[in-house]
Amino acid sequence: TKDKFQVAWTIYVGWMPWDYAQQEGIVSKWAEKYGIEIELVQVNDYIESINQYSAGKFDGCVMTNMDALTIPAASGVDSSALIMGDYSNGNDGVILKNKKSMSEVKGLNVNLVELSVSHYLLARGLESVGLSEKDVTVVNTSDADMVAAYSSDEVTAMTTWNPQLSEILTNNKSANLVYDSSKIPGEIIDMLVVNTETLKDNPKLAKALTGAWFEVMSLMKKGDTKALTMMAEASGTDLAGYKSQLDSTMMFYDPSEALKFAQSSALPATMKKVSEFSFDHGILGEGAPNAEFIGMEFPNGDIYGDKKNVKLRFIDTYVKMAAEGQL
Amino acid sequence: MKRLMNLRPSKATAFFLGVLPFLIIGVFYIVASDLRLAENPNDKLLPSLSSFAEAVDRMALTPSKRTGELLFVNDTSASLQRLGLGVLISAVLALLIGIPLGFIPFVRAGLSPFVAALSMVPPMAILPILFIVFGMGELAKVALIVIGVTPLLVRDLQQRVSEIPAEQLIKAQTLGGSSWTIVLRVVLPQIMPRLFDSVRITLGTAWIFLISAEAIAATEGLGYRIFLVRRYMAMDVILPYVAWITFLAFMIDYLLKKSTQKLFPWYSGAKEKE
Amino acid sequence: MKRLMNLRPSKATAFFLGVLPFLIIGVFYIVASDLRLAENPNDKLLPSLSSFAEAVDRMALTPSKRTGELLFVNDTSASLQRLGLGVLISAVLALLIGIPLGFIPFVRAGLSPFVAALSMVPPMAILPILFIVFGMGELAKVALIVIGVTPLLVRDLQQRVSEIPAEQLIKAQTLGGSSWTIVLRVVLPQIMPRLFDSVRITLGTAWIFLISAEAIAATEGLGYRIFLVRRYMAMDVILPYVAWITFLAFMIDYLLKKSTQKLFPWYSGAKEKE
Amino acid sequence: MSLITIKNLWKEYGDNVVLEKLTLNIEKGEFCTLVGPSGCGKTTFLKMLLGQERPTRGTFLLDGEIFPDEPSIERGIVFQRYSVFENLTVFGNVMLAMELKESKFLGRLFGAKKAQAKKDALEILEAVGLGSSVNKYPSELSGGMQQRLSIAQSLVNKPKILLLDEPFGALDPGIRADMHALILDLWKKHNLTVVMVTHDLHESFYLGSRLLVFDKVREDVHAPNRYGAKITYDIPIGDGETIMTKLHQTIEKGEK
Amino acid sequence: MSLITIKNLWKEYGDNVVLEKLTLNIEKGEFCTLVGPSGCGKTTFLKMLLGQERPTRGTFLLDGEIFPDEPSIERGIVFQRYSVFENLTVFGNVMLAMELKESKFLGRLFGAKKAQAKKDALEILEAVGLGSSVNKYPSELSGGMQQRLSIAQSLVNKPKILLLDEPFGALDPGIRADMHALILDLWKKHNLTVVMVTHDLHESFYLGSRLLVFDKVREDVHAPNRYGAKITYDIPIGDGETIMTKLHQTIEKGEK
Ligand SMILES: Nc1ncnc2c1ncn2[C@@H]1O[C@H](COP(=O)(O)OP(=O)(O)OP(=O)(O)O)[C@@H](O)[C@H]1O
Ligand SMILES: Nc1ncnc2c1ncn2[C@@H]1O[C@H](COP(=O)(O)OP(=O)(O)OP(=O)(O)O)[C@@H](O)[C@H]1O
Ligand SMILES: [Mg+2]
Ligand SMILES: [Mg+2]
Repeated sequence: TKDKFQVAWTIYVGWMPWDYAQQEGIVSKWAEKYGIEIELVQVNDYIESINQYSAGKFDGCVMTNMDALTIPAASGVDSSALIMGDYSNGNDGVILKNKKSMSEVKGLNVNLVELSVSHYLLARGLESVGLSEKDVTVVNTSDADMVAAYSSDEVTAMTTWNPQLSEILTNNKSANLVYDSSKIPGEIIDMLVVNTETLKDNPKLAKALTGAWFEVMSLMKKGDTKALTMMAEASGTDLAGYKSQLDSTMMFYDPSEALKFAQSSALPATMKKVSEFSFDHGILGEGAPNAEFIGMEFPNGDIYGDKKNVKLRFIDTYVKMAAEGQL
Repeated sequence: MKRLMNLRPSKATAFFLGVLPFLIIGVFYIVASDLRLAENPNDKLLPSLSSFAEAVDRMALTPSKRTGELLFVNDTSASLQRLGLGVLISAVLALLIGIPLGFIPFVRAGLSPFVAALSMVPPMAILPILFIVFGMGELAKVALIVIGVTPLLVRDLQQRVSEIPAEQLIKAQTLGGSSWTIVLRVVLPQIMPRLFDSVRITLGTAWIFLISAEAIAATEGLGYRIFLVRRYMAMDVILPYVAWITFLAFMIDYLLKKSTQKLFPWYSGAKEKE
Repeated sequence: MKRLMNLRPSKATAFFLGVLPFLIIGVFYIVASDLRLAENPNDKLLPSLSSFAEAVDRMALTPSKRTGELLFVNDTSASLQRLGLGVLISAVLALLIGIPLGFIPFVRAGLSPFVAALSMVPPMAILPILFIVFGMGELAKVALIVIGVTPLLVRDLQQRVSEIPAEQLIKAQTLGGSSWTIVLRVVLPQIMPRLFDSVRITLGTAWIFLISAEAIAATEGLGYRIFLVRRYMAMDVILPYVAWITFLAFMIDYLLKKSTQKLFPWYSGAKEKE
Repeated sequence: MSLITIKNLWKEYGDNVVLEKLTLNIEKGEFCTLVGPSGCGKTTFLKMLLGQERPTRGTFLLDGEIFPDEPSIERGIVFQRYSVFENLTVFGNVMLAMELKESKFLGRLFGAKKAQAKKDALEILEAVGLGSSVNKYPSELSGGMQQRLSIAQSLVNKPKILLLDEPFGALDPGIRADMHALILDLWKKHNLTVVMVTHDLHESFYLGSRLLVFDKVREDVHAPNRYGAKITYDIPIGDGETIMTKLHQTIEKGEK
Repeated sequence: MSLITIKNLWKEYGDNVVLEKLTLNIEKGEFCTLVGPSGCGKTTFLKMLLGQERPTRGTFLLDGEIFPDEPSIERGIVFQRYSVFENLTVFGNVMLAMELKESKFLGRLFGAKKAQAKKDALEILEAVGLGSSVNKYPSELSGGMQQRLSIAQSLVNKPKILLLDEPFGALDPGIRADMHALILDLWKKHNLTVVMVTHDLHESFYLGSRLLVFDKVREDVHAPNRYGAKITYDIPIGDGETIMTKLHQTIEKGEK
């Protein structure tokens, strides 16, 4: 077994606590407690961080539920969702320019990061008004350029996440939010994923990470201004900006909330939808014959899909320990 | 024994030696890929050769379910059009700016520092402004290439124009040429093959900008596909695409070289340069 | 009236003309910015000059609350270190590969096609592999620069080495030189200033790769900062950063030119080339 | 009136006095050869005749008028190198001369004018002995042939004065002799006025009808640029003398 | 035994026969000058002497041994151009010669060896008249001075044979005369064996102790490469004749 671990994180409202935990020595404090070393590595390119995790460069990585299924799991890397820290509750949204309802999206070009949660959100939004993806044209657009892209005349519809989303909405009178993730609560989940094998060999890693995470959570719950300011600054905005992003994020400040979410029956249902969406878009891997090709295991032991090919496991072991104060 | 510098390989040896590094890389790849796949058969980083074959079959030979077109052909033609258009516009601009810049002292005084400064601006960093000015469509992608490549070409052409021997320009004047006819009959024809050379040199940069532009906003194109499938780490698609881009770049370079020789038989520069 | 091509501006006129385009752009910017801000005071695309002042004050003159350091100074030194290291490694590699490639027929036969092919591979497209090989740390950023720049330098140096007049190499042999001592005493010293020239030419490319690398994995650096604030379209930070990058590129170019003249007084190439 | 009138002419570059107080007239039909040590200002003098440089002070007239201050069609030039356009064939080079002269907008001729120009071009090429190389590019020509072409190019526009700056300096001795014969022949046939700079005393005697020797008469070792060159000899070379005598004299002096 | 022994030597490039059935011996201390029309193979012959090219057939011996087939220290060379290293000063150029000869690993000398080399370098530079320019770079030298430097560089290593390929072809006549004096002086003083290619018949007579004329004797108009050049004249030039006589003869022939 090893005692040095690397976990990748990316700048995003729900993952900024990791930066604070690293900067303030909370991570190393917890790591020390368990006699290991943990380094949190900041990677700017979100996809690159997951790719590197899938290729084995990192022991853990932050990602959404959908990407966890389509990248590491589809690459055959058995992964465990250690902490589901929050779900998007308005952090992702569909914007139309000068149009007010979701159904008006029909026939438009929609700029979004293709095959990402934005794509999924759009699909759910279209579904909600009886349309399908065939009724729009998706234009792959890099997330960093969304704000600038919106000002261009060609762009009439867009799906993106925060901070770009609120940036666009506050600065453009023409922008109307017609659908957002608060309509599909709990379907876009931000989580920390750890390699299952590493986890099995090193439960200490999971304990330290979970401990550190919920220590920061308790600070945030108290509204610790210093902590929040640091997170704001690291994500390139100010306190007010960061707080408004938090408003549309359903953070699980208490381990018990996180535990409840992990054990809820909504989770398997969500993952089924995500799996089907992914299969429809050919991102479950080329060998995938159907949406059940990749097996997913849930905290209650249920398995969705192929039992012999379980590659994504949602676990509650360590969150439960946190809730029970055993860390 | 002769000095190493004086030893020349025979044609056969040269061929063998030339192929060798490619073979080594190939073998190296296969071994590395096998090792990774033995550990995790679903590993996507270094796919096996058969996965490549499948990916190529899927992308190049099977019509897409969504549009009924061959993705690979679509991507290639979209990218080549953008590249071609971008480079063409850059070349024309470079002629229009570079010749006066090298030829007319007043223009040089006015624009030379500005062009020099402009050529240092990293275009990627001012994308938002470019989007506003050029929109998000095809124009923007072509514009990014133009903005990235033109300053390089202009500076090279300016240099080349000012390298035309003063004797020739004086001679042309004694033959009755005006500034305009001298540009038309002396400077332009002499600079054309140099432009081809410059284009060949900057083509690598043009590709970088093309791929970046397609990564920003697109629905097809080689760069688009690479960035899209990166979302599920489909190296079985990415690597053949990279090989294909490399091959295309090679071919374009070769064609430009050949056309320079064909179009400008008097110009030996093209030959010397390779 | 003289022909346009024969008219030369006086020094004062030349200076004025040289400054003019910058002024025009400046005025143009202020007008455009005012128009946009009049319409929407929150517009972020073209901030007013006072917003620049604030941003510069915030980034360059006020210590960060998070780390207590001056962001701007940190970013600059991080980027320059990466750039410097990347270019330095590339230059050394280019010498180590380019000289044998141009000088030893056997090496040329073996590596020339391979290097040519390699120089056509767009590094951005194989990022996942590069990051696996080089990790995600400082090494990776430097490596991206090295991978992007070295093939260009190698090809240029190879060309330059093979341009050394055969007479000189024969002469050196008649003086008793071996392949090795000829490289050491004839080829290397003659190629050094050319290397400086090549580095100057490829510096633009090096910046592009640096900024790309920093956008992918970094926690500080000029490219990182631009990437970070781009999501908010904070042009009040981006534009001063771009101006600063342009200025730095200009200065590095100037310094390299001057050092070439200083270090290689016998080499007139540096002068002719500008 | 003389073709070229020069009185009290000075040429300085900043502090560097190149030519000092030159006074001479050149008549129509003369073949002036200019010799002198390196750096004494021969090329500078030619540049002034060409209009590329202006004298600092003094009278400088062409046909009684002030010299046009940039190169113009009255004054043809042949340089030592780079004198032909390498992107054009031999024929194209000569055509270019006429096209630049006559077509002010496109620099190209069409129709009847083109046909006429074509005839003239082939004629002059025949005259300089390039009749059989019309379709070759300069890079396929020897140095001597290139200089022939350059001469043809200048002559086809019938300049008042033909200026030559060491036109044969880069040629081999054998070829040089051919060129001498050619230029003398053309000079006589077309009644040209020629000013030619050369390094070769043989050549200057053999070709010229008048020899001008430039030299610095005063020299200040501490400030070598303080004084300029003057014309130290201005020798008319009669046709009566045989070439051999001239040559022997020259060699005797040179060999001493 | 002769220094150089050549018997029945042929040189062909593919189908192109350049030299045909050459037979000659060159003795130590001779000053052979080579003349002949352009393209007849003079440079090719020199290249074989240098080891840059090998004969296709025939005996080709140096001191009775087969010629080393690449350039080596026994044979010094001076080319028409690019003969000095422009990144080194005059002094550095001569030092380089000795350093390349004696230091096999670093190509540099240190300590006592260096001091000795320095002395030798200054001595030879004095001998070729560059004593006052030791710290200049080649670009600051005139063409003649560069050729002096190149000669000094070759001589300092005391080669058995000194090869010269039109070494003075690019120089002005005045400077050329100086160089002639210099090379004759060095030849006598150091008892050199010299083989020199030239285009200039004057030069070849004036300098050489033996004149070799290369020429194609048979010519096939349809296949100009079918036959190679041979030695058509091999004239020993005695010292008895005065230079002037030789010169007059030459000129008379040339002018005819
Ligand atoms: N543009 C210039 N600016 C300053 N000085 C110049 C310029 N052109 C020539 N000179 C100086 O004028 C002097 C004469 O130069 P010029 O070229 O006329 O000599 P030359 O007689 O033609 O010499 P050569 O025989 O070597 O060709 C030289 O001292 C030269 O340095
Ligand atoms: N490497 C080569 N390959 C093929 N042919 C060659 C090569 N080198 C020389 N030749 C041919 O050999 C012949 C003799 O060339 P060489 O250079 O020896 O002539 P030269 O007598 O030195 O002429 P010049 O007086 O012009 O210098 C020419 O016909 C030339 O084309
Ligand atoms: Mg001159
Ligand atoms: Mg020769």
